[in-house]
Amino acid sequence: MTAKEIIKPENLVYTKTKVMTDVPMHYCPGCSHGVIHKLIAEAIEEMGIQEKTIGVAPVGCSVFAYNYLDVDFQEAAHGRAPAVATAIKRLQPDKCVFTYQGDGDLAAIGTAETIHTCNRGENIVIFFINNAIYGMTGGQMAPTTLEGMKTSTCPYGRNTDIYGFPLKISDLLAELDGTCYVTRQSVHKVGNIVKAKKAIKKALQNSMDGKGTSVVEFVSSCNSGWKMSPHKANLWMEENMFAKYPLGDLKDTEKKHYGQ
Amino acid sequence: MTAKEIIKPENLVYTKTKVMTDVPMHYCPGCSHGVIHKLIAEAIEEMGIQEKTIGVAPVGCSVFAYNYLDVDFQEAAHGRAPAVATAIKRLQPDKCVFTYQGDGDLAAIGTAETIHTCNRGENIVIFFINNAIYGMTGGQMAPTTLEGMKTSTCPYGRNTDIYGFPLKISDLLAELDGTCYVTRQSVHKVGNIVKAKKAIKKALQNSMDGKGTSVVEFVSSCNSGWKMSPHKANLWMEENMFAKYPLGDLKDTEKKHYGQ
Amino acid sequence: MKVMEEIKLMKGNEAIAHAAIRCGCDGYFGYPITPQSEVMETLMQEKPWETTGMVVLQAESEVAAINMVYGGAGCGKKVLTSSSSPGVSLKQEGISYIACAELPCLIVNVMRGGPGLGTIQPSQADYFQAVKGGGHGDYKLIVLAPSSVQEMADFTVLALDLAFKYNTPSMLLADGIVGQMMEKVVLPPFVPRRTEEEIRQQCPWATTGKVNRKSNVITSLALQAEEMEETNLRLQRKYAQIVENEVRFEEVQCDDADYILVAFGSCARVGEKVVELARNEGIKLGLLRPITLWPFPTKEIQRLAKQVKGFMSLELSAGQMVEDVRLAVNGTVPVEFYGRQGGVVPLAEETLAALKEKLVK
Amino acid sequence: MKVMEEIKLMKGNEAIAHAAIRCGCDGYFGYPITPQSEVMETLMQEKPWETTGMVVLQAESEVAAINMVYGGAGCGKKVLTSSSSPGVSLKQEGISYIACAELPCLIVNVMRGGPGLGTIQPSQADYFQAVKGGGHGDYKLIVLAPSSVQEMADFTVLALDLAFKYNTPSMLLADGIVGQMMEKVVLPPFVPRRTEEEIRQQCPWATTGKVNRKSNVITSLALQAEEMEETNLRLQRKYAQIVENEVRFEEVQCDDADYILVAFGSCARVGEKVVELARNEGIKLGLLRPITLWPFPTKEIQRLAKQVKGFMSLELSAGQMVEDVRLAVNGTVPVEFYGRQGGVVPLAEETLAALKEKLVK
Amino acid sequence: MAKFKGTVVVNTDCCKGCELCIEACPLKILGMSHHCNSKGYHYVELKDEDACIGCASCGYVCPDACLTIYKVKL
Amino acid sequence: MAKFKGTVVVNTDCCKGCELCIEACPLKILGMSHHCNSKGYHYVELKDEDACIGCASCGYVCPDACLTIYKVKL
Amino acid sequence: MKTEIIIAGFGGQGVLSMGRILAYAGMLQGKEITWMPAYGPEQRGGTANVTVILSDERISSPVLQQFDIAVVLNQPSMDKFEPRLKSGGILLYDSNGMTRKPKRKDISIYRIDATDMATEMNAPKTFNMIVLGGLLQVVPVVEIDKVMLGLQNTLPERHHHLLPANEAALRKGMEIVEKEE
Amino acid sequence: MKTEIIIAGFGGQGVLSMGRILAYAGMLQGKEITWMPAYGPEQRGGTANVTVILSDERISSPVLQQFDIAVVLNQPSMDKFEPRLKSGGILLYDSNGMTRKPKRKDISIYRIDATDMATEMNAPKTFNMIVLGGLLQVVPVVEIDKVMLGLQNTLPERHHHLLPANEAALRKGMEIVEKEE
Ligand SMILES: Cc1ncc(C[n+]2csc(CCOP(=O)(O)OP(=O)(O)O)c2C)c(N)n1
Ligand SMILES: Cc1ncc(C[n+]2csc(CCOP(=O)(O)OP(=O)(O)O)c2C)c(N)n1
Ligand code: SF4
Ligand code: SF4
Ligand code: SF4
Ligand code: SF4
Ligand code: SF4
Ligand code: SF4
Ligand SMILES: [Mg+2]
Ligand SMILES: [Mg+2]
Repeated sequence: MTAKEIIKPENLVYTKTKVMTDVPMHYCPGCSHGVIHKLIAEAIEEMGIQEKTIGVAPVGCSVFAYNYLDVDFQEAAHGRAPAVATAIKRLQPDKCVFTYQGDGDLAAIGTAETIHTCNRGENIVIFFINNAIYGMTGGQMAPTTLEGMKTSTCPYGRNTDIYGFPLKISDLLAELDGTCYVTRQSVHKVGNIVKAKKAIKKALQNSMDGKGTSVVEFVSSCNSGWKMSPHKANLWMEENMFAKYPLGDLKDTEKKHYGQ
Repeated sequence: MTAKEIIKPENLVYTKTKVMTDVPMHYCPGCSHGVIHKLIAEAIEEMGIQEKTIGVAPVGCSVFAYNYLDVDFQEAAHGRAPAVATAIKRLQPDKCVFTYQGDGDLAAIGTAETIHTCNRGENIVIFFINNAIYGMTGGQMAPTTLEGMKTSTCPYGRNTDIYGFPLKISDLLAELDGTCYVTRQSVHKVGNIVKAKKAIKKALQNSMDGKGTSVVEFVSSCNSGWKMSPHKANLWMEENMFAKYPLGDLKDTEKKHYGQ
Repeated sequence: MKVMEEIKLMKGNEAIAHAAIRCGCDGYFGYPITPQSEVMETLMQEKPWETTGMVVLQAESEVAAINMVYGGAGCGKKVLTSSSSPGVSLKQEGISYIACAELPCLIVNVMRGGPGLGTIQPSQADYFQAVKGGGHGDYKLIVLAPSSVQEMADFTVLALDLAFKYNTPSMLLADGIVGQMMEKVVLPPFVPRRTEEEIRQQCPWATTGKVNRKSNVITSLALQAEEMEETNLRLQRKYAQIVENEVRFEEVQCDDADYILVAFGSCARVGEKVVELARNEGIKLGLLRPITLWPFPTKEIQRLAKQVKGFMSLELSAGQMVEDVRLAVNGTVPVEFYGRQGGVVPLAEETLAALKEKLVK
Repeated sequence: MKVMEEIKLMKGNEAIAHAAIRCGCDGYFGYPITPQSEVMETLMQEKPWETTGMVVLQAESEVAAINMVYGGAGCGKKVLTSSSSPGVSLKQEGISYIACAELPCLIVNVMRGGPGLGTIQPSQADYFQAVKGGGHGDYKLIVLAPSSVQEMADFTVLALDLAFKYNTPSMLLADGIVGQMMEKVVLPPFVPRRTEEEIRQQCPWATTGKVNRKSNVITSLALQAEEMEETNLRLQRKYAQIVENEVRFEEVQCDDADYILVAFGSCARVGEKVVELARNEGIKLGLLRPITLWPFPTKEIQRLAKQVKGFMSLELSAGQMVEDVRLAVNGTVPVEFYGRQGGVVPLAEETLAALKEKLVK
Repeated sequence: MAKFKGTVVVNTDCCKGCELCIEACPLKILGMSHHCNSKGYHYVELKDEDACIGCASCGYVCPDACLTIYKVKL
Repeated sequence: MAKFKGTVVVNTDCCKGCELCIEACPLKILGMSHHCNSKGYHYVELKDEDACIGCASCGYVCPDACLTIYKVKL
Repeated sequence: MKTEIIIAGFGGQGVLSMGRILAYAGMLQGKEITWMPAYGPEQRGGTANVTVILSDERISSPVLQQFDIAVVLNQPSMDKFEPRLKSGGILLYDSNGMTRKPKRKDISIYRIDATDMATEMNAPKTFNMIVLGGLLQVVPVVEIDKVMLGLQNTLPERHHHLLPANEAALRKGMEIVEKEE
Repeated sequence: MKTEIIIAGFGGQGVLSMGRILAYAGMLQGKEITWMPAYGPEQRGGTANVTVILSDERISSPVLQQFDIAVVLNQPSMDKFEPRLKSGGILLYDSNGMTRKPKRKDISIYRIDATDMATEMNAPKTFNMIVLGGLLQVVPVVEIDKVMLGLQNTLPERHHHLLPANEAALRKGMEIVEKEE
């Protein structure tokens, strides 16, 4: 059987979802952002909520998310996406509203907005791309940078005595009464990708159902910032990032007695 | 024995410490701020660290703390005291540096500074006066305002669906790797006052010893904001505030296996 | 009796809140600060979410509040925030974003004495910040300066109308006097909030959900300089139009004036009294009160400059608007300044004395 | 060969970092943002805490960074921060506090195209923010505009010296070109950091611990308006002194000029080329380059205005400094403007064409 | 158990009449004066000079540090 | 166990040659082309047409959504 | 006609609300009015004052240097505002807690022992209404029935049972005010 | 003498560092220099370019409209900078991946197949040194030994073993550059 014979609409098993535009993405080769974009787009398509979804892009590498995800979008100032999303959702409660934020955006400059949005239990989803670095600006230290990890602003490795500790912000968010679902996922392998998509869908559904704030953290790689090949970056991530940021649900209010 | 006979230096058991100035305080009658000021001043005097102590005052009712506590002081912008203190301590590591902050200052506008200062483990002390309200500006809702509690911006009572939940920020701070000591105290009764002073001293000692960040929360009353007499406010606090903000140590790195 | 019922006695800050509810605002986002906390307090007291459906939210900070305004305005909603000087400084990044994304909204600054934490007493020393641009980049706000409680109400409505007319943020630049003072006020009529359908029609650019159209994007970013220059040129064209159409001012006894006092907001109230006092002494003084601080009544000043012997700007500052008066007069007659700072309000008597010393020689 | 060794090739941003270490800075506090992240990166690479003892800290935000600068400066330490346009907008509240508390420090703004998120390309559209006051209240920064990598180094030292001379914050207003460009530079000599004893002497007001003196307080608050007015009057007196003493500018072929181009920073580099081109065509053009944007070389412009037929301000903006040129010229000769926006840099050729069209008729 | 006798000196100028010391006194021997100080506050007085045991409870709780307590062992 | 045959269509214009799909393919049958696309990237190719089982692993992991996978049950 | 009034005392004496009632009554009478408080964190003690202007014409500045009438309810207010009365102006004061009498000779001075009366009437909250009664007895800048109408309009329904006590206080104030010298 | 040079290609081709080496060598030769990159988030692909000016006198604008020399290493750069060469200027390009040849007749055009040569030499990292060699062969704006001295001064010690390979690449570039037409 030749390729030609196989390539028929009825045999299609995987292709780009329509909720993604045809604009080529500006990300570096192998960047996790692309995979996460795809998953969010697929979830939106599968849930049939493209018309009622409004995204909020951060300042960070994913600043142009609106060019790739074909839903209405607002581009927020650095760190303020949760505040922007709060207003969008409060003023249009029937919409499905999410933010998409990097670790610098969400866990450094945007700490106050993140915490208070979660504490108010805004019915939005926060997609949190934790690549342990400031990708956009050329690889500076992020709050989530691992101990000993080298970045352009800790070129000799993060020394916790000087720069403080890797911040597990999702753990803090899980403590807040306003969050209903806090989970940590990754997208470096097929199995993880499948799980991550489930988490995304659940989170979006929570927003529609008014259950409170959902936070989906993606432990991600930034091969450019880490100065590794994409594949090496994935391996390094598995070995080092997962130890500090273990995958799995941190909170799910549907499950009783979680984490007690 | 007449009063005159008793009033002699050698019979003195209690008086204003010299680390407090003679300037009359601007606080409302019965405000907790005054008692806490006294305790900090007494601790500084007893520890003999007046010459090396630098305080950072917030924006809030205690903005004028520097008029009453006779140590060097900086008055920080609203919410930024921890950032100010960070620089003071890093640039003068031999000094004992503390911030004095209200719940609006520390847990609303200053959330990011508070969390990151604690996460960096700056060797400072944060005195956190949690009176569940914005006293200075006339009694608006604070992040720590209790559910159902009335303030000028939730005149029908804090509805958590709209305004979010009382934020137990000290619990979050205790989770951070940079804090060494997080405790919750009150100053409404003699017994509590004695305990509170111990906590203050321990925290100041930690700053000198470079153990990391110490946070001393004072569950306090704001009788003006709460619209009660000072005494009623204390009773209300005992009944309502302590349930949400129970007194005691949340973290003390000297104790092993704390809170696990 | 009908009319009587409509007249109310209230503070300027309260008037803003009532006017916002009545003109169909969709949302308010703010953070307490003296001397304007009554705006949010009144809204919370009125709880419009139970009547008109307006959302009122106390944000965690001024930064959060202005970015909530961005989010709400991006949905085509009628939204506002209010603060006072230090809080407005914190909003500067957000304001720059809003201006660049061309979102309509209202920012209220009830100014207090600065710099720094300063005092809570009235000031006008944020004039430069408001009209020259406290945030980064070339942008302008439509800046209205109310001088009475009535205008606090009226200009809330007007500022929002102008914001939507030009898709641009507007600002009410008030001060502690107009904010805290009570006067009679006739509140604007109730206008229902726009429906989602109406918003989709009036604001086709808004993020209302991608239904039967391309997706809408609210952004102020352009990596390419050329693209960003296009954005800037579009903004500048819009600003030129606003300068053309929207200058507003009030004149008191300017017709026969030999000298003109220029003053806005609460200072203009003092200015009126100065005119009375001066005229009593036979000095032909007039008052020009810019209502729009940007666009500034440059042409009117140029016109008056041909007739008068000099101008004096009266401000609660070290002299800021006086620069715009000078730019307008462009050297043809003397332009002097008198002001008080840090929360002190000049009295009519001392102002007249200054006028005589500096100008009427 | 000695001299050769001292000449280095580096970016303007790197030059700031090296100069800061060498002139004995005690602390740097910043947050990454293009096009100036190399300032902090260079400092981190150099790790001066192991050599001079200088503290370098990446803050959680620009707001935190400027307040760390407040804290450090309040201790009498030599501290600086750097950022670019959106980040500098966020610092406005902090800057206003620092100015009011009269603390010496340096704020670097390597401007990029705005408003909003804008572009990372060079711009000068934060001129108003820097010289008129982006924060609230009446305050001024000493604003220096470097136009070469050498000046990035030199003015870092100078700006800090002036800051300490007047106890006031100063600003380096650079842009993406001077920040990113590499040129030859001779770095300033190493100066040791001041000892605690020296700081106690030179900055008796600093919070160095209450030893044998009254307690020191750094604050910008005064509840009473009268007290706050006193603070303001003190500031204004200081500013008057700075205007008197610290105006700096450079002139290129102004002596016989018929027309003057006014341009600062990287635009002045373009301006130099315009002068060349114009002179080639027989147009007697000179260049006035304000080095201090505040205090502005008003007097020099007034002097030149008596000699020339007109001025043109050349800026990477929609026209901001041109207002200060107009205020100086005060109507005596025409003042025109040419500029590009949003990150686009005007070319010498197009600038000359504009000059000919607008001025040389 | 040793008996003590104490007394309290009130800085009437800085007292704000908050009554917290009155509540804190185990013997309930403090009370408000009918007079006002220059700030318009009624200030506190030791109503029963003889009963005071100098326990300083009043002093501890006073927010304005108005109270000085002396005691002697009887 | 049913056998599948699949194939992969590469959008060579958008491929950035990150090689993640190459790593993800259980059969290791993807590889880099010697050619570059207009952006200067070497792009990916299905090196062994016959071996592909259409499992779509490559598609899932591709960050740039360049891969379309078809498969038939044999 | 324009009347420029300052009312000043301690925070908690009801200074602002007294001014407000006056202004509201003026409004009901069809006058132009401004009510301008010296605002601030009053709840933290200190002094409070409010400038009320009642006029038949448009009012220019709400902030004044000099006043037609000063109602002063504590010593600091007496010290501050006695000198700022216009010649021929009216000073009304409560003697309670005052350490010195007014000094000026070119003004009319009235005393009202409102603190004592309020204690006597066992209605400390009506203190400011007693003072207002005294003021209106001396200068009837607004009509008493407008004051009562104003109270009725502005007091929440649930407090309407307090209206008679307030009226009584007003009347009592009118009775007990005394001209000095 | 002033030489205004643009070097342009894909991010990753070593465009900026090639410019830097050139500038550094110029500096060692006592020239005035500016090195001005089109900066931005280069790491995320796209094109990169840098303007290098070498001059005997003070340099005015570091940002130029027209150039004496253009080194273009991909098609977009060719499209962008060929038109901006001064008449009589020099264009040097690598043919790899180019879809069209330069069109102008009033300039001198040189080709260097540096991509192929780098692959052949099994030293892809020296690509830009090959190009630089070609450039210096065509126009000796700086001396080769200054380039090598520059490399030595700027490369960290631990990379000094790479110096010979770089020199070889430089020399190879000088060999293989070809004038077109
Ligand atoms: C107010 C402000 N500060 C700083 C910046 C510069 N900046 C842009 S993106 C970024 C951080 C990006 O890191 P992260 O959020 O982790 O996203 P990533 O790029 O890693 O996906 C910063 C600091 C900015 N644009 N605005
Ligand atoms: C930037 C800024 N925002 C707001 C304010 C106004 N403000 C002053 S104090 C305060 C809150 C005080 O509450 P809290 O911190 O709880 O202290 P408390 O007065 O209760 O002791 C606010 C919002 C300000 N001064 N600056
Ligand atoms: S810099 Fe990092 S996060 Fe940004 S696009 Fe590249 S790989 Fe992705
Ligand atoms: S308002 Fe509250 S916190 Fe402030 S001084 Fe009064 S009682 Fe204390
Ligand atoms: S010292 Fe003790 S007994 Fe005496 S008055 Fe005070 S509390 Fe009462
Ligand atoms: S506690 Fe202090 S302020 Fe309060 S009544 Fe007693 S002495 Fe006075
Ligand atoms: S579909 Fe599966 S087998 Fe085929 S190339 Fe992709 S990963 Fe390999
Ligand atoms: S994963 Fe996608 S972008 Fe990467 S090499 Fe494969 S097809 Fe190309
Ligand atoms: Mg990141
Ligand atoms: Mg509080």
